[in-house]
Formats: sequence, C-alpha cells, structure tokens
Amino acid sequence: METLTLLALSFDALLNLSLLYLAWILLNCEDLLKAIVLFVAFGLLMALAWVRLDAPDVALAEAAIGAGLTGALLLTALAKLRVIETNKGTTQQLKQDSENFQTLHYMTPLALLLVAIGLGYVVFSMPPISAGLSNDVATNMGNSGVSHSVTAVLLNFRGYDTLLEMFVLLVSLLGVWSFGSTTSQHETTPGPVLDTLTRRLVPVLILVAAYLLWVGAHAPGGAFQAGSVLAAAGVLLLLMGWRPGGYLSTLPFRLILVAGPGLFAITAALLYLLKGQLLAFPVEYAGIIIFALETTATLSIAVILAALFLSEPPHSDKEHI
Amino acid sequence: MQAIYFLLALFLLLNLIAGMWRVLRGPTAADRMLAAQLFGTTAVAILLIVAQATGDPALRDVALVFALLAAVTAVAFVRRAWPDEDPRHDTD
Amino acid sequence: MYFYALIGVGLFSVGLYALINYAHLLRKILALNVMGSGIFLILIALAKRTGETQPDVVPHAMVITGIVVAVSATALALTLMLKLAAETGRAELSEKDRD
Amino acid sequence: MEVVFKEFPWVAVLILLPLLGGIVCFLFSGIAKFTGLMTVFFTALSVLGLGWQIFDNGVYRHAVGGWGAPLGIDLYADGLSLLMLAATAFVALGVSVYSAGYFERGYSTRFWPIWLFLLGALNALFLTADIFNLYVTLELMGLAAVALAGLAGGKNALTGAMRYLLATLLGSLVYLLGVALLYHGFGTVDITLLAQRAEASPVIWAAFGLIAAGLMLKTALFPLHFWLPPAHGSAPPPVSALLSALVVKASFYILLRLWLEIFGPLVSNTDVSTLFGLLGAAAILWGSVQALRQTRLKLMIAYSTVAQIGYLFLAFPLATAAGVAAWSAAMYLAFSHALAKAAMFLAAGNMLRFGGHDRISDLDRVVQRLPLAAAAFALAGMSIMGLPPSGGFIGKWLMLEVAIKQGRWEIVIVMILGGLLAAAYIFKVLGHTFTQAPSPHESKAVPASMEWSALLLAIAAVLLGFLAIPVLSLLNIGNPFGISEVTP
Repeated sequence: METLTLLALSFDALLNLSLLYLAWILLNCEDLLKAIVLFVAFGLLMALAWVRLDAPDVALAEAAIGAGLTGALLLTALAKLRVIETNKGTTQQLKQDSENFQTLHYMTPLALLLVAIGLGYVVFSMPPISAGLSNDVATNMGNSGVSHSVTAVLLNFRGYDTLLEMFVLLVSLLGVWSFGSTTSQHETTPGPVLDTLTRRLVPVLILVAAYLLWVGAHAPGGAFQAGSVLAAAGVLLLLMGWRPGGYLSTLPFRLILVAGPGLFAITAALLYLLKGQLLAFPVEYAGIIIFALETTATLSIAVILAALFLSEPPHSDKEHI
Repeated sequence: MQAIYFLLALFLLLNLIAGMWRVLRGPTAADRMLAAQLFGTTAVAILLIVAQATGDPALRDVALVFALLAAVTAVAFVRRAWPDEDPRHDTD
Repeated sequence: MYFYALIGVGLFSVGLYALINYAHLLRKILALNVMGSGIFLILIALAKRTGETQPDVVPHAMVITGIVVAVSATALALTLMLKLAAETGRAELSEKDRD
Repeated sequence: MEVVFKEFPWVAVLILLPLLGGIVCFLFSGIAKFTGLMTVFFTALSVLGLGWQIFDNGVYRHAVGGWGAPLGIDLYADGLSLLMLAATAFVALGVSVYSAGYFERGYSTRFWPIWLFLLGALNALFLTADIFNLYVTLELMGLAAVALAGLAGGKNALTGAMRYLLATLLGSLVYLLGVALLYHGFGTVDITLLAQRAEASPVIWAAFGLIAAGLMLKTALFPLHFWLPPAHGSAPPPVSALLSALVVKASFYILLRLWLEIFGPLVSNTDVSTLFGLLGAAAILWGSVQALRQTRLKLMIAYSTVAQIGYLFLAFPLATAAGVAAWSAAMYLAFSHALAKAAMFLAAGNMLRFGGHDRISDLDRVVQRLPLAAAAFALAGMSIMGLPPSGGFIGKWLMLEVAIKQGRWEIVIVMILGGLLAAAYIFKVLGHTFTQAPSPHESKAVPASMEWSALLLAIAAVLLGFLAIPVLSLLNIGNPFGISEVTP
C-alpha cells in the first residue's frame, strides 16, 4: 500500500509540474505555431488530470473540446492570420513578435506573485472535509430520471444553467456570422492517405457520438461530449474541402441550429403552464424528456461547433456591404 | 498488481515528458506536432492502464475519444500548418 | 488534491501574467484559456474533499458548462482577431487608441 | 382577471419570451423586425405584470425544477430587481423602435436575434438568486454585447469590440474564480444561503476581492474603464445606447446585490467602502474632464458614462451610516442615467445620420433642421447634469442630502464639481448645435421613429423626476437594502 501511495503521489507531482511548466512555456515562447501545439499537449495533460481527480465526464469534454476542437480552431485561425499577413505584407511582424512585447513592468510579476500566494493560502485554508452538495445530489437522484449524477445535475437539478448555456453557444455563432466572412480557406484536394483516413474516421466518430449520448444516462458521457465528437466529424469533412455552400442559409439547417436551445426553452415554458414550475420534469417522464432534450442538444451543439469552425456566414457575399 | 499498473503509468508519463522535450526543441513544426501526437498515443495508453487499475470502464471511453480527436487534430495540423513549412506553397 | 488546486492557482496566475504582458491577440486568447483551465482545476480538485470515494459532482457539471462557454468565447475572439487583422494588418491592439 | 394577473408566470415570460423571440427572428429573417418589436413590447408588459405581482404579494421566489436551493437554482425578484427590469424595459422599447428605423436590411437580420438574446440575458441576470447562474448570464450578456458592438465593422468598431471582449472575458473568469472559492468554502451558490452560512474568513476576503475586481472591470469603474470609450464610442448608436444604459449597469447590479447580501456585513466595511468611494470620485472627475476634451460626440457621451458610473460608487461610503437612503439615491441615479444616456446616444445617432459625422465643432445648424434630436439631447443633458425637475436631479439631490447630513463635504464637493463639468460638456455641444453655419451641409433624412424614440426616452428621463415617491416605494419592496442597516 505504501508504494502505491508513493507511486500515485509521484505521478500526480509529475503531471502537475508538467502542466505548469507547459503553460509557462506555451504562453512565453516566441513561435505562435509552437504555442498552439503546446496548447494541444496542455489539453491532453489536463484531461489526464481530470481522470486523476475522478472527473471522467470533464475528461471526456476536455479531450473532445479542450484538446481537439479548440486546437483545430486555433490552427485554422493561425493559418488564416498568416494568409492575411502575407497579403498585407506584414509577415515580418509575426516573426518579431518577441520584440513587440510590451515593456515588462517590474510590478506586474510581483503583484501577480502576491495574488498567487494569497490564493494558495486561501485554498489551503479550506476545511479538509466538505461534502458540498454531494449528499443532496445522492438523495434526489431517484427523482432525476437518470442514474448518472453529472447528467442529473446538468439536465435536471441545474438544467436552467444548461438552457442558458445553449444560448451562449448560439449567440457566439451569431456573433461570428455577424462579423462577416474572413479569408476563406480553399482546401487542396486531399491525398489518398487523408482521404481514406477521413472515410474511415467519420463513421466511427458518428458512432462514438451516438454511444456517448446514449451512455450519458447512466455513465460518463452526455450531450456536450457527444455533440463535440459529432462536431469533430464535421470539422474533418470541412478540412477535407467539403463545403455546405448555400445549404447554411436554408430553413432546415437553421432549425437544426436552434433545435437544442429552442426545445429546451419550449419545454421550460410548457412545464410552467402545465405544472406551474419552470423545468420541473414529472418524475415518471423525466428520463424520456431528458433523452429528447439531450438528443436535440447534441445535434445543435455539433452543428454550431462545426459552423464556428467554418466561421463563414451564410450568404456572405450578398449581405456583406 | 495495482502497484505494477501505477509503475507502468508513471513510466509512460515519464515517456510523455521526454516527448515534451521534442515539442519544445522542434526544430520544425512537424517535429512538434508528431511529438504531440505521441503525447496522444501515450496518454491513451496511460488511460487504459489506469482504467485497468481502478476498474473504471468510463476511462476506456475517454481513451477512445482521445484517440479519435488526436487524429482530427493531426489532420487539422496537416491541412492548416503544413503549407507554412513550404513558402512556395500558396494557401489561398 | 490540494496540490492540484495549487497548480490551478498557478495556471491562473501564469495566464493572467501572459494576458497582461503580451500584445499579440492570439497569445491573449491562449492566456485566457489557460486561466480558465486553472479555475476549472481549482473547482474540480476541491470537489474531492467529500471524505468518501465519490467526489462532489456539482462542480463537474459547472466545469463542463464552463468548457463549452470557453470554446464559444474562443471562437468568437478568434474571428474578431482575424477581422481586425484584415482591417489593420496586425493581430494586436495598438497602444495609440488606448486613452 | 385580477387573479390571472397575479398568478401569471411573468418571470418565465421575461426570460423565455426574448430567447424564443430571438430564435424566431433568426429562423425567419423576413419578419425579424416585426417579431423583435412585438417581443420587446410584450416583455415590457410583463415587467408591468411582475411589478403588480410583487407589489401585491411581496417578493417573488421560484425554485426552478422544483428542487430549490442549494441543489437547484432559485429565481428571485424584489424591488431592486424590478427597478432594473423596468429600466431595461424602457430602454429596450426606445432602442427597439429606433433600431427598426436605423438598421438596413442586411444588418437588421443580424441585429434582432442577438439583441433579443441580450435582452433575455439581462432579464435572467436580474432575476436569478444563484451566483453560478449569474456567471452564465454574464457570459451570455457579454458575448451578445460584443457581437453587437462589432456589428458595423470597420477598424474602430472592431478594435473597440476586441478590447471589450478581452475585458469582459477576463472579468467573467475572475468572477468565476470567486464563485468557485465561495462554493467550496460554504457548499452553496445560492445568495440567500451564502448570506446565512458565510462568516468572515480568508475565503470570503479572497472571493470578495476577485468578484469585486471582475465586476469593477465589467462596470468600467476607474481605473478599469479603458475598454469602455472605444467600445461604446464606435458601436452603432442604438448599440451604444444599450451598452451604456443597461449592460454596464447589470454588472453594477450584481456587485451591489452581492455586497448587500453577502460581503457588506462581513468584510471590514469602512475601508472597502472608502476605496470604492475614492475610485468613484476619481471616475467622476477623470471621466468628466475627458468628456470635455473629446472632439467626437459619441466618444464624449461614452466618457460621460465613465463619470456617471462614479456616482453609483459614491453610495458605498455613504451607505455605511444610512443604507436605505444612499442606495435608493444610487439606484434612482442608475435608472435615470439609463434613460438619459440611451436618449443621448440615440440623439447623437440622429445627428450622425443627418450630417454624416459626429464632430462636435461641426454640428452647426442642427437645431434648425433637426429640432427633435437637439431637444432630446438637451432634455437628456438636463438629467445628466442633474438640473431640476429631471430624474437625475432627484437622484443627485437624494445623495447630496445624505452626504450633507453625514458631513461628508468631500463627497458634496466632488458631486458639485461633477455636475459643473457635465454642464460644461453638454453646453459645449448645445452651443455648437445652435451656431449658424455659413453654408448648410449635405444631409440625410432621419426617419420619424428614430427622432421620436430618442425624444420620448429623454422626456421619460425628465418625467422620472416627478415619480420619486412611487419609484422609491417600489424599490423598497422586499427591503433589499435592509441588511446594510444592521451593520455598524
């Protein structure tokens, strides 16, 4: 047992120090591409940390969103930025990035060090044992309609947060669209290796997304994880040069975008009319309602995330004045 | 038995950190990304070992998502950052 | 698990430092993401203090919400950065227009 | 009928109607304008309904999902929330009518859904009793506001929006860390339960520092105001009106709410209050002087917002001895500033549209040819300066009264100086509008709806001065400021 604790402890220590070191390097290195690659690696280590902290749901979300989609978003943004800089003749600026750093104030690091020490002290001053809301969650699980506690919190106990959060996703997409199109990426035809890889990978991603959605009712998984894995399939297709074209502005596509938040809000309104309470799922139907909400949410999340990756507004040529 | 699993996991983590050295050193972006991919593979292995050690099957799902998304990131890298290595290649 | 929470504090501070110190917008966006990860780490690490094997899952749900918010904000920020770069040629905020 | 009104779920309407209306606007862009106007109209009516409800029944509390705090999220409405909701409804109506004329087709379809989501976020923010839920509403509000700020495109608007985005994201993150500490320290994110459980400790201090810092950044309190002028000065005028009148105040509302319920009684009151007061005073003087120095009208109005935010923070030092009076004065000021500032930005938008520019020195002959906009600007200016009988006058008068009673002459002096400076920058603009230009400029017609919406908001800001007694009695429903009375 002793060696086990020792091994676990050294594992944690190594993981933690690597996280901090990686964060420091990625934020302070000169080359932006290197920073992004390190950020992806950072996301992977974060996911390991979630696993060590018994948070597999968060690990799933981090693996799919934090390391996967954000990495793809960042890489694409950097590529577009370089195209812009080449066109504008400002490429030099990026290489001399380090010289453009603002003058380092002596006070800033010192003040931040004090803040960090203070926060560290506060963290240590917390009582060593605190049940939080775990007892309340355990007591009410039977009435939640699902048997996995994180899903119960996300979709039922704190379902109102999730409702608003779906609108956060939607609003960011509307914001991205309202800024108008940036330089569009014209993909070259993929080589045979990439082509085959995509053909194999996309169905697997869709299958895994469906599995995560279904498993969410009783084990780690759920709408956000499933939606992001599904979005990854879309991102893969976009990377291969597939473009939705005018399809983006059609009503059915828009309906999929708003289905998740819309159904959630309508359910909330209907339940208020029927039961006089917002989002109070009747216990006997809670499981089905949650599954319906999660399924539509998965679709919407996937399409919104993929559209965020594409970041081109529908009809950009017509509306852009 | 548990101890062996953890020893293995620790060893893999050390491997991962060795890989980090390559990410930091480069010298080309492709070296970094390959090393980061190695990260992904090693992380999958760590997850599977920890899943075995703790008996938590959910960690296998995490490993699965890891493996899949690592492939997507790799494709994103190839499609987005690769032309950067070759100045003659025109992205637009 | 206090160790993890401390590293969370560290990540928050490192991110804040980079956010203040560097001009390039992409780096600022990365810094905000690292800060977010630090906060999530504090939330989850301290949720282990239940005294039982099962951690408190409410912070887990909060962090999942936070991760989705973070990716939305990142996407919006990246698009805004690109639009700005297309206008000015630089992915930086010039010091001139600060009051 | 009366039963229906009293039992009707107005709170649900206030939150869900704008969100669903936004979805309809997004789906059917052809009817976006009509749907948007209808949604805003019925949302405003619901505020009336909710007002009636809590006037009769007292404070409103609703457990979402039937779980109740601490497991679930509670919605809560008292006089303070009602005042903020009412200000939102008024400004929303005015700005929506204005926007219906302002945005051309392409922009209109982008504006309406985002604006309705912003309205939903604001209402949800004023109605929640849960600090994590507040974080989600803050993010929804912030991202929607940034999207609107960058709507027009162009270098200035995009720079302003980017600066705003970084500030708002940083503010939210810092706030979230404070929430994380509070949750782990006291095992709940419900404001009422936190108020019961919290006791002075390092956790409270750190959480307060973080939450206050995050919200001060979002409220643009001096010296964290750097992002506000570029963002508010270069957004489209109706958006500037929304940002200055409502979005900034929403963060102040959270800070005030948490101060009253949780932090005020715990952290050593006088030191922190003095600091807030000092920053407020600095904001008033600095913002006013900067406003006076501006050459562009919209930037001037944006700096005026920085100054007016300062008045709200003057209430902190005054409230240690006279809680109810000081807070009532501050909220009265917040309400009348919301109306007046929205009217001012809209009037500026009319001048901008009419003459094609907003250089203050070039505004000549506006009065003769755009009398309604000039009247709106002048009336709104009255309230900003604090001239009787406007709402701004009552607010400042109430606050001065408290300050004089307590013998806080330094606050009295700052307030009077701020008023004089405000008069200077407003009369500077009015002076230019009355000047005879040698030759009239090229001009573009301004729709009547845009003229009247600005004027009516300005008139409302003035009329607010006659409604002091009913507004103050509504504000005190549920005794939102009562807690600060007990503390020494």
